[in-house]
Amino acid sequence: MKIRHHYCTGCGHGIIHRLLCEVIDELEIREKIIAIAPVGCAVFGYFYWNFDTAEAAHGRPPAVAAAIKRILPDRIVMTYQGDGDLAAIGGNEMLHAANRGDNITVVFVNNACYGMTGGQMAPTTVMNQITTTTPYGRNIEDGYPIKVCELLKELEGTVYIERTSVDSPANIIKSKKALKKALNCQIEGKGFSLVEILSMCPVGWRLNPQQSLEWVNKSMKKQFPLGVFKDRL
Amino acid sequence: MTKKLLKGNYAVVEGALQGGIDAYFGYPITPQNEITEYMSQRMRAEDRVFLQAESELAAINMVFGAALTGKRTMTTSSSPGISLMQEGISYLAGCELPAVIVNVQRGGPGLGNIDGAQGDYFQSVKGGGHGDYRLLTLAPSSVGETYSMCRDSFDLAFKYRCPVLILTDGVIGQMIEPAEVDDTPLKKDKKVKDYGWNLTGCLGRERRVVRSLYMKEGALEKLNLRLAERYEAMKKETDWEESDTEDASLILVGYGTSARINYDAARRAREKGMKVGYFRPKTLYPFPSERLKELSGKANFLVVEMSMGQMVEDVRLAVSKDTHVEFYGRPAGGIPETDKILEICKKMTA
Amino acid sequence: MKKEIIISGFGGQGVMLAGTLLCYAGMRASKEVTFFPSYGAEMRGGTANCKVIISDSPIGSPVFSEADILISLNCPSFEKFYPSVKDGGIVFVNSSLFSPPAEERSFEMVKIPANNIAEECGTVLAANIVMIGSFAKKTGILDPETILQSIPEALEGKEKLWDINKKALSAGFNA
Amino acid sequence: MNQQRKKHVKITAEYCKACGYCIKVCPDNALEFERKFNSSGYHPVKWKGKCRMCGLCYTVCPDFAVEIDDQETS
Repeated sequence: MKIRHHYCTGCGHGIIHRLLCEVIDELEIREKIIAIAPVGCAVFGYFYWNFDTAEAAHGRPPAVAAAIKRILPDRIVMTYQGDGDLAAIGGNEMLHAANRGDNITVVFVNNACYGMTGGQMAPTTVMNQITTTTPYGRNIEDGYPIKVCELLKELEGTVYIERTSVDSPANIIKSKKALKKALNCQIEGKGFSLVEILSMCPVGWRLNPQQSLEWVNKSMKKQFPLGVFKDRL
Repeated sequence: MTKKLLKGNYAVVEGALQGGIDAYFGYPITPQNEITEYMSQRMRAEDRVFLQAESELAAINMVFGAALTGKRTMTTSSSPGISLMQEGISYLAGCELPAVIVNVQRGGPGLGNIDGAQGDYFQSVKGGGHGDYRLLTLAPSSVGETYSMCRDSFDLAFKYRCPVLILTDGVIGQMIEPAEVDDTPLKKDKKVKDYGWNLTGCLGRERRVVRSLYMKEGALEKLNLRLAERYEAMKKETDWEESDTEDASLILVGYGTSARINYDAARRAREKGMKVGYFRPKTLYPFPSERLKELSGKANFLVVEMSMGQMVEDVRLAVSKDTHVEFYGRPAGGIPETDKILEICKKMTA
Repeated sequence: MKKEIIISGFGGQGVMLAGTLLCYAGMRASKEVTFFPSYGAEMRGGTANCKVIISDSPIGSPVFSEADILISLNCPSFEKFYPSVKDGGIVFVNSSLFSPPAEERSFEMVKIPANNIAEECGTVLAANIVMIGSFAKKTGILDPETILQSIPEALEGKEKLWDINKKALSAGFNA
Repeated sequence: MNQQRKKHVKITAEYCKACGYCIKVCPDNALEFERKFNSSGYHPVKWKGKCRMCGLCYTVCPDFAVEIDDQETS
């Protein structure tokens, strides 16, 4: 990848983009993948991806992807979504695509806040976390952080669900493996796969990049433990 | 062509199949449930894609996905469901994707009722969703026309790369009457065509991006100008039906079900010796304004709608200044009464 | 000729089938026809009704407020619709289930013990077709032979029911 | 081993946004911020030269700024 991207300093999207592109090349599926970009920071993902991509309305990528996959079952269909897109406004689409067992791959980037709009509370904002709309820290009145992997693993339709992070070289390598496994799950026709990746948003969190790595490790992982939640491969 | 007794909602399905539909997505809502039900049966029998979505929101976005691939796709709903779909319709317009949407109108606002109504005219032809876009809007007034418009709408959608809306209502959807249907066997085209804009995976070509977000200065304006050009070009699709307008001093104007009522009223008025004509727009966007303007020199107009007056505004905009345009309507499931129309005709032709 | 007909009863009495049968027969007789049902919530358990128009010239609205003919399979639907019957119209009532009091209004009332006749034919479910038989005889709008020929169309895929309905039609016609 | 010695860490200073992730993970202390700014106003990271070529800096870089180059170094 030879391009300067628009993401902020220390943002995890760049790492995840690179992992995805590496995996897609290694699996030799670049010419048959159709990706759906979310509304959120990664809406411009297609600036850096050299494969067919479409923007969907906020939250709707799983519905769009489900239709594409049903029409072109031999193509690889992937959505790339943030926590607002997937877990808030698009909660229903995510839930039902997973429940139908649509043979698509969802890359879910969880950075515990709304990055693009300036760091407001996300459904995955952790308890006591300060955001621009939880100035005193998220408390019970704001609701609890939503655990997507834990939720989806219970559904009959899901095949492979894993949560990883990109806060250390070891976890980055694990993330890459997880992405590869998820796309392979689709290639083999097994069914719905999702990889949730805990990612840094230093700007949204009002931390420096170093501190943000620390924060993923200390605060986010407590709320969102890493691991394979479902593997029916 | 064969004459077949057909329900309006079934005509949507048979017409769409004849028009080469590849994928249907929908969510049940009265009074169009027969479409979703019958689609599930016919589409699977014909080896095409059918999926009952989890909501109208999902349905229209599935249509968006199907349209991305360059396939012929459709969703159907009724008023409240169509409101929910407006977001997706705006995205279809912004991404220049072809799709067909059928609105079997019912009473509103809100949950309203399930009776046939015409309260969604503004929503259909003046926007509905956000942004500066138009829908090519067709208004059938019979079961046969529902069939043929659904059949032909896919070609129109692809011709203009825009969503086409078929605006019908509970009365036409639920009624049964003989309709002319094609005898030709259904076309089966499983091939993935390349139109130069659809996404199929970038094998053997440059990758493509379909989007409606344009942040670069002037880029979005360019898109809008391109769309506007297309909406202008659409005007050659303008279509209407008229009878007894030559010598008429009063012309009844209505679309869909209210046009059928006008048809009865105009005939009865003629029997009573009143010089009453009949005019029915078949396309609501583009609207047959020019023809109405021509007619307005000689006649006044009575617009009848199953609403409190929506299309009447377009008629008023179309006609010459000194033309008298009256309105009679009944909203939310009320059926305009022929006697009442005749009463107004009498006053206006006196 | 243009006849506006209401067929009414409660859900399950075959009101819609009776209406579509008239349409098929009307079409077979080269007449213009429309059918408009009540639908939705009313379909399940409540009253059901449909409006049928048979005409020699093109039909405008399939919906009308005054009927020439009412075919009423039960009492509640009779009470609901008889006020909309035109003067000089005809009302068919299922006298197995109810017997309306004499009315001052000037429409003709034809009383048919449809349930009893249908039961004799083999199933009470055919009461609707018995009424159609009576309708054919009384009004002469449609030839009973034409209606008979239309039964397989109206009951497409339900071959088992053809004979019993044909029997019910004849029984209603001859009642 | 000979081949490895030929590799070098190439940093595209213009892409670097100075998050410092690579410096944090480097086991050989082989990276540091430059004093000068790049055109975006960041102090980009510089490779000091000697390291075991583990590639962790490439792994963690979010900005596509680090490459492990196979070309021989002078």
